[in-house]
Amino acid sequence: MNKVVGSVELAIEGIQNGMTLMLGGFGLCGIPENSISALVKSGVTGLTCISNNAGVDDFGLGLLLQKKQIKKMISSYVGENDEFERQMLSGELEVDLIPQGSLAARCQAGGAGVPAFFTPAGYGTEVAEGKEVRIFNGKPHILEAALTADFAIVKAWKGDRFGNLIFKGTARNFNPLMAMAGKITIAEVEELVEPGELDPNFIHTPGVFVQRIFEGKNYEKRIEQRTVRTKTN
Amino acid sequence: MNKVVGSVELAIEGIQNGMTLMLGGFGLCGIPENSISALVKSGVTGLTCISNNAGVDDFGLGLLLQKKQIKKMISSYVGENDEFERQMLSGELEVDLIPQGSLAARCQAGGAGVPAFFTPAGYGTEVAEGKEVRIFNGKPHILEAALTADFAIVKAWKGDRFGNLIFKGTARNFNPLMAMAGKITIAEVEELVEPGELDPNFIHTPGVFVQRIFEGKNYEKRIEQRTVRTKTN
Amino acid sequence: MLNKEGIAKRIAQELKDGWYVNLGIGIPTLIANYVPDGLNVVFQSENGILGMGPFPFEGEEDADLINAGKQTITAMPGAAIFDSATSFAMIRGQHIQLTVLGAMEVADNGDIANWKIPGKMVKGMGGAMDLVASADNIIVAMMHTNRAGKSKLLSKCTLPLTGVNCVKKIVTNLAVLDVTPDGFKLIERAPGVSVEEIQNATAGRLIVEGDIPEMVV
Amino acid sequence: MLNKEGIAKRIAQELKDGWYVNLGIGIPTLIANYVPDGLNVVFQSENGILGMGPFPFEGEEDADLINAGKQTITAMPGAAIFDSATSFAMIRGQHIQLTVLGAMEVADNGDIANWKIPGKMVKGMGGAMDLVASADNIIVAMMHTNRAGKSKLLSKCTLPLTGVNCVKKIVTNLAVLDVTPDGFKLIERAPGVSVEEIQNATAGRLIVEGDIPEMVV
Repeated sequence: MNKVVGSVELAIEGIQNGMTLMLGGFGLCGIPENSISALVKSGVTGLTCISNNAGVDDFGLGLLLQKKQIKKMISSYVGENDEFERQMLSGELEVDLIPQGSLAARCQAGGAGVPAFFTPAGYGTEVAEGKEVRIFNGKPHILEAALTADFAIVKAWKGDRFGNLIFKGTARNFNPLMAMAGKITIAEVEELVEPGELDPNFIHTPGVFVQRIFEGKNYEKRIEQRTVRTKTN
Repeated sequence: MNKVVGSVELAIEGIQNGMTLMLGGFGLCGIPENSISALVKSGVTGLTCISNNAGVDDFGLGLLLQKKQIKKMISSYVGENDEFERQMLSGELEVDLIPQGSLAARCQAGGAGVPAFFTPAGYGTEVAEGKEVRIFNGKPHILEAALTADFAIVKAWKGDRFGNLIFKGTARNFNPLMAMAGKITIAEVEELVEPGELDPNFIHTPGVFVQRIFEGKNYEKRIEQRTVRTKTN
Repeated sequence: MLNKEGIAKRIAQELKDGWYVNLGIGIPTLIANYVPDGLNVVFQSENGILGMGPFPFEGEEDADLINAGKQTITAMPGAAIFDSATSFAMIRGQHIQLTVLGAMEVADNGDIANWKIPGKMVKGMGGAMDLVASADNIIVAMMHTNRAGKSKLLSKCTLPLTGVNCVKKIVTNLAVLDVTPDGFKLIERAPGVSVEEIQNATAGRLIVEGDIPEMVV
Repeated sequence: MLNKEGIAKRIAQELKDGWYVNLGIGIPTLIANYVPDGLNVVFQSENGILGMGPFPFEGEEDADLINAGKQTITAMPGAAIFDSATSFAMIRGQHIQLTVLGAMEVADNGDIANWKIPGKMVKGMGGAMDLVASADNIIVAMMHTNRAGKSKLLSKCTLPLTGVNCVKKIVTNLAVLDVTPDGFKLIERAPGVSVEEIQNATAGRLIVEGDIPEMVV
């Protein structure tokens, strides 16, 4: 059992024009930087990207947007990105906006073999248009469908050769859910370790969900909103 | 924020005749031993217990069955318990058998505010009787409803005053799911620690799901099937 | 009249010991600065943390520790970190006692609109639709009128909705109002603001019963 | 004819490198003892572990480390432990490449009955219904006939079903059979067992095409 691939190029092998990808991360936190760069270089196009956000102009998924490699974004929030805005308003880019909790639950459901579930989120709004409504305990809910992807690409803190992953801080976010929902799941990690080095009790993503793993290089881990306080004496 | 209660008697305060309880554990592994003993002493009766198993004759939920405190069991597997069998065959005890994965998912859904979801498990069997069937991707699924409980009682390895819990080994099982689904969730732990002692990255059950916590005493942690191998030279 | 800090201070008075609270971006974020002494409140950020602490000291920022506004934060002792599905399980499952968020419009039946202006760039609803559809206790923090001077408390929202029949209380620069089956019920006036000023600034049904006290902030 | 160990050995030949496998109680459990050398297979137990290892040495049993049969086990290096919902997410989401379980009856359309005998004490289905409804690749390990000598390979199950149209392959003491749209297709005979013996012991539709090789165990 060795899921390690020798390079990021090998990791993304098989990602073809028109495919659906899931990409972990919240804002620029916990995004698969190496894989995104390799996708840009590969020139693959017509992608549908499921990702909570769409990066910023010059980082994250913004890099794929700049090269017009993305046909459609499925996200919950896409601000802070001028090129995104331009493509969306011009109609070049399709955008499907989904409530954040529903997005998370739909990825999890996709990975868990649950094809659909009811949620109260979005009832009475345009998100509910065309969706079945049913009342449970006096409260209206809408039926949401599972999401899956040809490839899921996630970023973890540490991972082992079996694909077991652990995440650090809020860089966890959507990564474990998307890892479950990819037909093929690629994990890039800051540190690749041997099986047995990660405590079995504290694995965030069991290796069964991961098909390819590699140690990424030169993580920039850019901070989107640097907020600090000053020490007072 | 201090959820610590001073005794197991205070922990189970408010559990009344006829209530629905969830109890964590798989077989005798990871069961809330102290709370079960206190329930036996309390004499509370007419309980509906949601638990994967029903203990053995003289341990776990078997102790509550001996005293006829349970009206109904909702479980996936109830073997290895003569008194259970007697009460079930005589009609004293109602039994609702649920596929194990559906039981787990129904508890999780109950805790997560998802009132119902589709699963393939049980389609075409008596489990599907009276349930809505719908085909997704060519495969029939049945609609299963969320489960919740008046009280959920779970057993963890360590927990802090805020109710954050970690579990050890396969004693995790249903405990984190049931912790989510109790209107009031009681956690008994082998070791109670101060907030900050558990690494925030590796909390299994965030404290928000737990209302009461206490350090249990004299854990027997009985082994149901002691299987070993012998060392060969 | 209150400024943004004043609105945050007033809402902070609604906090109760032991509550888990989700604060939206903008005015709600300021509430964390005004938690009454002795009250233990745990802040959740929906990107996956319970026990969010203040901003880090300069030089101690961690790119892997942000809030839902993408700001660098710290974790308090006893914090817990989790994935987005677990985070919204807490929200949808009503384990969070209070949600405070901003709004563009609130209707007198509790409908809220805060995510989309037709014809303008749509950034998305983020977690707002999950939060308002799920929470039992939702307070809206906003200015009573928009920049054009028009009321944001309406009989019916004109913008695309974020959620229906969900807002329980509104704290504005002018007043505290409860959303009742009969409309907005005036609870308190902001310092120096008259009932008439509030009536003039409120387009939806407004209930004024008896003397309306001035709030103490 | 094969004994239980023989059935396990034969099924072990179906394993492929890198597979995640769930083994049911009884004969399936024995398969772990016969994994071909050089093959890396990870065993899942549905109570919440991937990378289940052999039984512990005497004195090293851990009450907090059991399998779904409630037996004390060990964890292999690289194991992962998780809750029951995650465990069945793996199963339902088809992340497990092979499920092997026992059966009381299998029908020639792939239906399986293995959890309930009317009039007898019902112990419950445990995880069996989730496993058979979800897995793409299900092998049944069982004796060809029951204790009364009656065939367990039927045209239609007589006992309450565990799942429908799900069994892909059956390995018995007499034969290896694939479940096809036209019925049970005989693939291999057990050592010393004739096609006639298999025909006599099979009540459902049986397809015998060409020479049927004897299995090598």
